[in-house]
Amino acid sequence: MIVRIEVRLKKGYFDPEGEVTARALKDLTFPVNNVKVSKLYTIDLRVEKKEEAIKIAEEMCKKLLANPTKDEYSIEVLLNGEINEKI
Amino acid sequence: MIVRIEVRLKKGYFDPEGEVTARALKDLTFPVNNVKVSKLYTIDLRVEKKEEAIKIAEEMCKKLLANPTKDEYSIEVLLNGEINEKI
Amino acid sequence: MRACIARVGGTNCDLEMKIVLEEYKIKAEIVHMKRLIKEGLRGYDILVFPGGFSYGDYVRAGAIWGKEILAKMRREIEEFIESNKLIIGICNGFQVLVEAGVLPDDGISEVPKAVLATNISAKYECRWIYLRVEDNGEVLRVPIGHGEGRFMPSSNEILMDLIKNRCIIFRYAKPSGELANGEYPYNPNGSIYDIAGICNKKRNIFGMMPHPERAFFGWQMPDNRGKKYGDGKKIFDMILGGIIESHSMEKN
Amino acid sequence: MERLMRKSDFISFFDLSRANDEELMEISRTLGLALNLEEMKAIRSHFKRWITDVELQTFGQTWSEHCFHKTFKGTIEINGRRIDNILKTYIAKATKELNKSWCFSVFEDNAGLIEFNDEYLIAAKVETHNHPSAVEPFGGAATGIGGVIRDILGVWGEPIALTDVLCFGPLNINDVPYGIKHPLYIYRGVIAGIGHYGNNMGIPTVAGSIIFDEGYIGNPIVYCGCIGILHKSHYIKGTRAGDYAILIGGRTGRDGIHGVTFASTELPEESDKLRSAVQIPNPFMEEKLRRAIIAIRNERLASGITDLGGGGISCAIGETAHKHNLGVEVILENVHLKEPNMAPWEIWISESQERMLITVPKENLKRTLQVLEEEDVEYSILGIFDESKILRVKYKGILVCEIDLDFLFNPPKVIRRAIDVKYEDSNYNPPEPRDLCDELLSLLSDPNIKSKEEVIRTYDHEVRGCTAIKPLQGDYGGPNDAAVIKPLKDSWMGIVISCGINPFYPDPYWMAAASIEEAIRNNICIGGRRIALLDNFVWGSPEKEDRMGSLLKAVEACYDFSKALDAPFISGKDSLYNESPLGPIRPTLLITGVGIIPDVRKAITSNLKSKGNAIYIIGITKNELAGSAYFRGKKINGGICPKVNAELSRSIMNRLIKAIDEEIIAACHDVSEGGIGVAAAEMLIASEFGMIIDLRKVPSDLNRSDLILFSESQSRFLVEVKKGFEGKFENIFQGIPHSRIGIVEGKSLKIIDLKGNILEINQGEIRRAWR
Ligand SMILES: Nc1ncnc2c1ncn2[C@@H]1O[C@H](COP(=O)(O)OP(=O)(O)O)[C@@H](O)[C@H]1O
Ligand SMILES: [Mg+2]
Repeated sequence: MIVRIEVRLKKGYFDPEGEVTARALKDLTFPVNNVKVSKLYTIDLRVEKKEEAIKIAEEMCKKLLANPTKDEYSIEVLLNGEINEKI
Repeated sequence: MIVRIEVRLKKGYFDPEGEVTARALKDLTFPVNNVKVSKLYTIDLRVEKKEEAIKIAEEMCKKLLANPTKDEYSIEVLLNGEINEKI
Repeated sequence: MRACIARVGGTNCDLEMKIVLEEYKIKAEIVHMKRLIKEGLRGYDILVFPGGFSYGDYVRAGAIWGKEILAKMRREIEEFIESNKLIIGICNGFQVLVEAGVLPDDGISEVPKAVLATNISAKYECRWIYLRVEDNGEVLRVPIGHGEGRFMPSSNEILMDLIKNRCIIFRYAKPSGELANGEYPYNPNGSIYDIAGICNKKRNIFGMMPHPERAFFGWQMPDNRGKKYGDGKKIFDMILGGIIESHSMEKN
Repeated sequence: MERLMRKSDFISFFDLSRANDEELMEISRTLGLALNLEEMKAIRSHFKRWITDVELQTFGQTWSEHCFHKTFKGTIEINGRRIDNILKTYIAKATKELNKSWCFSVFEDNAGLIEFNDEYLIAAKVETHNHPSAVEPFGGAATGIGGVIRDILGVWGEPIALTDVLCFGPLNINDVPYGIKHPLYIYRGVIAGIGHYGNNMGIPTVAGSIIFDEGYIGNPIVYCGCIGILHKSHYIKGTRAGDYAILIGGRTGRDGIHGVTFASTELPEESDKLRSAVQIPNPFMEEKLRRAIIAIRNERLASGITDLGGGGISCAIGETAHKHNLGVEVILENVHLKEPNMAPWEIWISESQERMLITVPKENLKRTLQVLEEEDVEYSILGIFDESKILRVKYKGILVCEIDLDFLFNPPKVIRRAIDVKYEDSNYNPPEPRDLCDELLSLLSDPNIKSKEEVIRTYDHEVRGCTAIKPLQGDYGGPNDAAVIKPLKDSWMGIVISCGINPFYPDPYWMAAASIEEAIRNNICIGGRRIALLDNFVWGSPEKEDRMGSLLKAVEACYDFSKALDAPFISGKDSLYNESPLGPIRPTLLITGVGIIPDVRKAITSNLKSKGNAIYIIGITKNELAGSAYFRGKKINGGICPKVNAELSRSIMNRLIKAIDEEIIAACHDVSEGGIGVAAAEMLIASEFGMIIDLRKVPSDLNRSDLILFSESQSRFLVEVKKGFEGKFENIFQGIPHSRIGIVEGKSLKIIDLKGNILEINQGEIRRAWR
């Protein structure tokens, strides 16, 4: 089962990477207001059930991928059809 | 208009960061087969139309965000309802 | 002879580069990109993109600066190359040249033909490595310091061209001079074909991941510190040799 | 509390005069001031009017432990005795009495300043960033580096080298209590953070150390140090009335609000709730800031500079005005912000990173702003200094703060109580082991002794091209005792940077003595001399008598050994309140040594150089193994604590420098953790040679091979002497315990034990165990 976890800075935190990227894009004359950069983990899990996958994904966020002090995350489970497209 | 651009390694390319993350997750006894790490840019564009946003997003990928040697990308335009949730 | 050492926010190996060029009696100036865009490259014989973390290395190492050059100085750079002047990119500077499409190529390619990808170890690595100079088989010790140094051409043909045209100038090796053959840590980042540095066909654009400017003087080397010069000097002799010669000929 | 409070659009007023004790403390708590009752009362009696939140916050910041060092500057009561200001009474006093002409400015500025040569100064500072790193390891450690770099910029120094000393819980423990992050998570984050910031800034990270112990599970330590260089004429501190106060660098946001009061209290159980204390590092911004400051310095445009650390604008501007006997009027809405709608008090005390304050005379304003624009550095003109000695702050035309600076900088003295803390030596020894080689190999692979190469390689230690002696020696990354930086192009002189840290020695006094000696010893090994010291205390809550007692002992040792070893303190910092649900931190003192060497080409490394050279030990090996790596490995708590004989130590070190200058030394390594055994093995790692040593020849009254091999007696060195110079060497060390114990030969470490048996470990085994 494939889960996709996005880890991003919580609202209110300043994102230097987003800021520099926004400025670079503006410099290249793109009509950009602002940019936020986050990380996306596409993880192949050895589990069968969707609920279980979500539970494990949450655990992974808490234990390693995100720091709840500054990060928030969202979890998505890919259905079979989407796998080919995304992986 | 908000676009979300995922830049990830092309299929078949070795992803060191994914590899290291997979190892760390396995160390924590998670049932992980493998991990891919990609970057997600959430960009607020000063345009009105969806088609235009997609065109600009593609341009941004070509001109800065992706290196075609190793990267591929996918673009998603957020509908109004999703904005609050994701930004 | 005048050299321009270009910089933007995040550049940081400019000073040591200046010291090295001055050893060759070259007048070296450190110039901010803003000024360069305004004033152009006229008057310079050498253009250096030094190491560092230009624009924080956000997006990809060297990408933002590389694309900025493409967007704002393309003609200037093309003319510079055409008039046989010298461009050197070291570490982040090499990444910039690749992202700008300046290397590997002979002009500027619209789409980069290679990339310096994340090291296989997924870590920043600072270590002294052994380089084999492809021209003469000499083995030199110089340090590297980078997290994204895995050279990957975008196709096999590009690699073949590089080999055929003898554009691969430095390769990672073992102390014996035998090639690293991908073996860590001799090849510290997993570069294809142990590539550490390349040049263009005309041999006036050089890019490399190792830092010869940190191994220029004997005292900078890990051992044999009593000698006046270190192994890095040999690399600069080789790169600067051509232009210094042609320059003094012009003058005569 | 409501009855004492009035709110306007963006500001709250409090009537302290009607507040009872409980209400005073409620206000202190609710506003996050961390002020105690006595301090609140002092404020109450000073103000005859309603006081604003901006003012209260100013006191909260300026009077915090972090900004004011209340404990170090307070009064300590012990056994009926009172000691005032232990910083002055012990640490600074040694410096004063040593009275070195080369100490240029000490305990004054953001960093200590000593002469490098006639023209140049060295700036040095070491900070801690423990609490933030416990909550968000990556950001906490990175901003620790960012902060200490700004301390150097804050004395107009060009930062040229970084150090990091880290203490973590054991990486392999299973479970940690709720609310505490696993040591492995902290370790990875901290190391990535330090590398990220230092590498990005292009400043080499050249020295440090990593310690693992259960005592650091709840409270990790992150020490960050920075060394800088400047010309004497660059050092300008002369802010005058009429000068502009300009805030430069990153924008001000809500990040890091109350970081100071956070660092001055214990970590609450759910540290995750403290999100405002988390800062996102932005080295790219700081790199630009550094360029701008160095340009302003070189053109001598400014009259003063200081960093924004704890307490944000409030502390930086208040201190600057106070130091120069001035007042200032600040226009707070001028500050460039990350986010709109910040309350004035938030802007005032925010600890957003990558900001500095410069003061600029009117005639230089235009050029200064031009430099800032050229370097892409944002700025805001905060206000103008005046003669009033009053700190005035206006926000949108309204006066929101008016404080008499003399009152602000004279907080009520705190009184702390202490009890005597001392370790009783016991003469316990473990049963003699069967195989010394196994013991040695297991010590070499002890996480505290083992190579830290995996970490060190992720830090750029070569950038700037000034690193003459590197943290790792040769292809196998052997250990060196100190790093050497060659800061000037036209001089062979170098700066020698070393550390000493021995938190395991059970007696606080001797622990501190050993740390001081180790820092000096490491420096001397390379050829460093004229050594200056920096102290960094990381202790538990000073409000508890035992913690205060051991702190006092350690501070006493600082005075005694700084004097006796002729090495003045020039700067330092304390981080107190390191307590977690698991209890207090293991009291930890880091000593950083900064020496000089006349010619970097003559610096000595620790790897064996050539076959046939004699190996000497200098110093006496005693039964001193309490807290040693050997005893800890065997889980033994007793033993005799290693002590320092200052007179012997000093005379050994003076002679060693003489021998180094006579160029008769091929290699030198100090004997510390793991004793002679580990020191000898380490000399093989980066060498192509081995050695044989005879324990029967080691000056010692011990009668057991294992104790001789692993004793951690201080003031000892293993030295490889160049062939033919043995006589000269022995002459230099006449009257000092020393002995020729072996020779460089073969490719293994051979040890002859007290019974005459030859034990052998080959080089490969040593490297495998250690790396
Ligand atoms: N415990 C200490 N030991 C030695 N010096 C100290 C100690 N605490 C503070 N100092 C010195 O006092 C001076 C001012 O300290 P401080 O205001 O804390 O500086 P900063 O806030 O820039 O770190 C500095 O030179 C600092 O090194
Ligand atoms: Mg400071």
